[in-house]
Amino acid sequence: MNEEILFYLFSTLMLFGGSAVVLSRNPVNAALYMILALVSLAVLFLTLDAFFLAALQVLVYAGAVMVLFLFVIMMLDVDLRERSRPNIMAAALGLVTTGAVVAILLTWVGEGSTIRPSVGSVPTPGNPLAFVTGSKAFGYALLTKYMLPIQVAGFLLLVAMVGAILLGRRTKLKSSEGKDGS
Amino acid sequence: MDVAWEMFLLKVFYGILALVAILTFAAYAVLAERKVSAWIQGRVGPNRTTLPIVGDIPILGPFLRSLGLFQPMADGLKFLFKEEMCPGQVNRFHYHLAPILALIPALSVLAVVPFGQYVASTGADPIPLVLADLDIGILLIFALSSLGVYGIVLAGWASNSKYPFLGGVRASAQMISFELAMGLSVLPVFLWVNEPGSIGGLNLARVVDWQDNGWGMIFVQPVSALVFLVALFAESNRLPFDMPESETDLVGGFHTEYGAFKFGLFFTAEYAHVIVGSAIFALLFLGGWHFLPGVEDPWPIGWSGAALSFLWFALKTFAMSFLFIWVRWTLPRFRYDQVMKLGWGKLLPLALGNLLLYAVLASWMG
Amino acid sequence: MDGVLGIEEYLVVASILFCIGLLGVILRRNVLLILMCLELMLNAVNLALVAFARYSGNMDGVILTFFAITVAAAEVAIGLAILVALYRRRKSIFLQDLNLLGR
Amino acid sequence: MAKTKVMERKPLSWAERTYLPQIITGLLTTFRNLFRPKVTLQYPDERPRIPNDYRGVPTLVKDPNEREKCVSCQLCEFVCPPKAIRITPGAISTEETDRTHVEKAPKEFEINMLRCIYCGYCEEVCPEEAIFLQDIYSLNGYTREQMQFNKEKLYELGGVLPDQHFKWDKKRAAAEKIGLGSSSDEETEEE
Repeated sequence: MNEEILFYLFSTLMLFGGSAVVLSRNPVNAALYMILALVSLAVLFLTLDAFFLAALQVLVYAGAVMVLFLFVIMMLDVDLRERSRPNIMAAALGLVTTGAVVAILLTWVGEGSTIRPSVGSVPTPGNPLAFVTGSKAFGYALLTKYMLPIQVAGFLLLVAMVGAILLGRRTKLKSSEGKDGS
Repeated sequence: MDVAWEMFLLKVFYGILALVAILTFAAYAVLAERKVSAWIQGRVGPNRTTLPIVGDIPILGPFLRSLGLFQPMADGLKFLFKEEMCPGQVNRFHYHLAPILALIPALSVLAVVPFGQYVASTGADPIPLVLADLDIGILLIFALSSLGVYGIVLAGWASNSKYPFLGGVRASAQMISFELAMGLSVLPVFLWVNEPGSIGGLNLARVVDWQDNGWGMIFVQPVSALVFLVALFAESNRLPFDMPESETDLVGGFHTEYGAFKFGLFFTAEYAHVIVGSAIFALLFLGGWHFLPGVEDPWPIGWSGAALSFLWFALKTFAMSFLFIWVRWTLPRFRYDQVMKLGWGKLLPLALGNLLLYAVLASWMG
Repeated sequence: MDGVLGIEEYLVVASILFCIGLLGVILRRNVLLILMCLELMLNAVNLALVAFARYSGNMDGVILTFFAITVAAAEVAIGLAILVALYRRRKSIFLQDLNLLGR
Repeated sequence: MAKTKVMERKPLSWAERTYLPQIITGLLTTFRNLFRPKVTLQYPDERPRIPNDYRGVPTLVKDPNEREKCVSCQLCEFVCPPKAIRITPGAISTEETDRTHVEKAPKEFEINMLRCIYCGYCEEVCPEEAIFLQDIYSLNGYTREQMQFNKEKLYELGGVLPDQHFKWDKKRAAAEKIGLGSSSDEETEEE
């Protein structure tokens, strides 16, 4: 009952936020609507009993990624409004496709409605990778079945950090041509 | 259904109670800030405001007046009744949105902060007093408090004026820089608390339970406590790191263009951050509501014990808030590049090394 | 709290969000906004993954979402760094100004 | 040429580079300050002690017999650096029999307190000791006109200065000795 209300409320908010991102002329507005969409998505995660992920979503996406976006928008403080008109053909085609996909999906709704399996809060020794609300299963899964992926993800983050620092450097690497700009 | 409805109403009631409490604490934190700064500088501080009836009680009234205890009410009324100014150059919608966005995360963090324990007479395990006893407590706190920066960034941007803008940009950069160190400094604590075989999780109350002998986590992990404290100062934009509003180089920083009630909201948010931050530090490192080191908790069974444990915890929180204020009136402000260098160059490696050390220690001790 | 909500509701919402993101990528000319719309699409997929995980009672989808969030954070950091570098060179972040061929 | 001694800054020790000992000593200093006596004066309730030679608002004073001392010589007007003083000279009316032996008294004496810089030159230069800088330190008003002090206001502020000269009596005595009776012209160096 409560979950249903939450679901409809926040999925509406999320879709509204998403469309506003696409439609807004001002990038700062777009970033704000994006935050709205991301936080609403976190609430949808909550309705799915994925509490850890919801917190992570807010922390990483809404808290860090969007701050980065806002930081860059402010740093490149230029007139970021769109100047050229969007491609009408592409827009029409996209809208038609979107409408078709949504229509197809909507015909499915309610048919053979899936019942949610009930979940515990801590993983059982028998099935340690079952879906649970507690965060212990996360650690368990990450350090057993997903040991390699998490190492790769860590390495990826390191590479991303090095890459971002290199790309963000103001000075040119080749110093033989003398200084240009600052 | 009826029981569920009652539970819901009870939760709403507790939530409102907590909000009222935190807003009062924030108002009195402002008073504490003014009084402590005055005493440190050899001044007297606010001692003029008085109430008609309470202030007229022979000895008590003047004493309360000299402590400035009525000042927060006057300040609040002033913020309420001042004219709402809106400068002409601002981006109106965002300008009005920003203070609200700044206050909401600061207050909503409160939901997962435990503030005491209730021991039932049946001899069951003590129940932590908390609005939402979540498994992901500390993560949610980090998540929500990281949203607080949007208020500042938005205020800086919407003011459409150069100093607030610089303040906003600084706030966003500082937030990203110190959040990492903060998260890493808390990890060893949870590593230590969640020994194998335990339920596991990021619950704050469990950290407090672990410290039930009264010895705070700060004795076990002093480096974590230090890094967390420094990051806390940076995240709540308090003085050695108050880059977003460093009044000597940025006028008023992000709230230069704000006045009246909107400024009041920013102000309240800052002090709510300070109090919640102190509470979290007290929970994680100072043993929460547990009594002195080596002394068994003297709290009696039942609600009186719960109240006492809350008072003891509040005392610790206020002591931490006093530290915040004390540091503010002692240390000079860092330069902006120094803040960044400290965040990325010193705190982050320190927190990483600390995490590694405790990970090795934990695995070595089994 | 047995679900009245079926998995289809979540999937519909996720796919609508995905389509919105896709439309944004197609229509917008601003690289910043295109990045944002990409994030929207990623998030739609995340929602679907979590819904699948919840309804199958399996942790895998959630873990995958966790990795998706990690990768997205890395992607945004790199993307924005490229964007800033690009802006320094071209003084513009609009796609039509970045097009070197066929001008 | 003075020899400059170049001081080498000592490299910071490891403990100093962590800032922590310095922060802790700083904190201790401020903590000690918390309990020091307060130095603030509760101003409207407590008043500061004014030193005797305090230079406050310039005022005109009367002698112990409640008589005007100023003879409108205009020296103060001349010496006043910001030109705050304006004197309209006038004769003493013949009704005041006890000092008709003095030829002049100010008809109007104005000090613009907004211009006055409290330098005290007027007091220093006054040959009759008629103008004094008194200990009034919180002077205020609502309009510019209110800060333009005329003769009545200046006498009201100045009041009677209990000096022991009794100048007019001496002058009258001197005049009577010569036999001039009431009006005297040349007897001015009686100080």
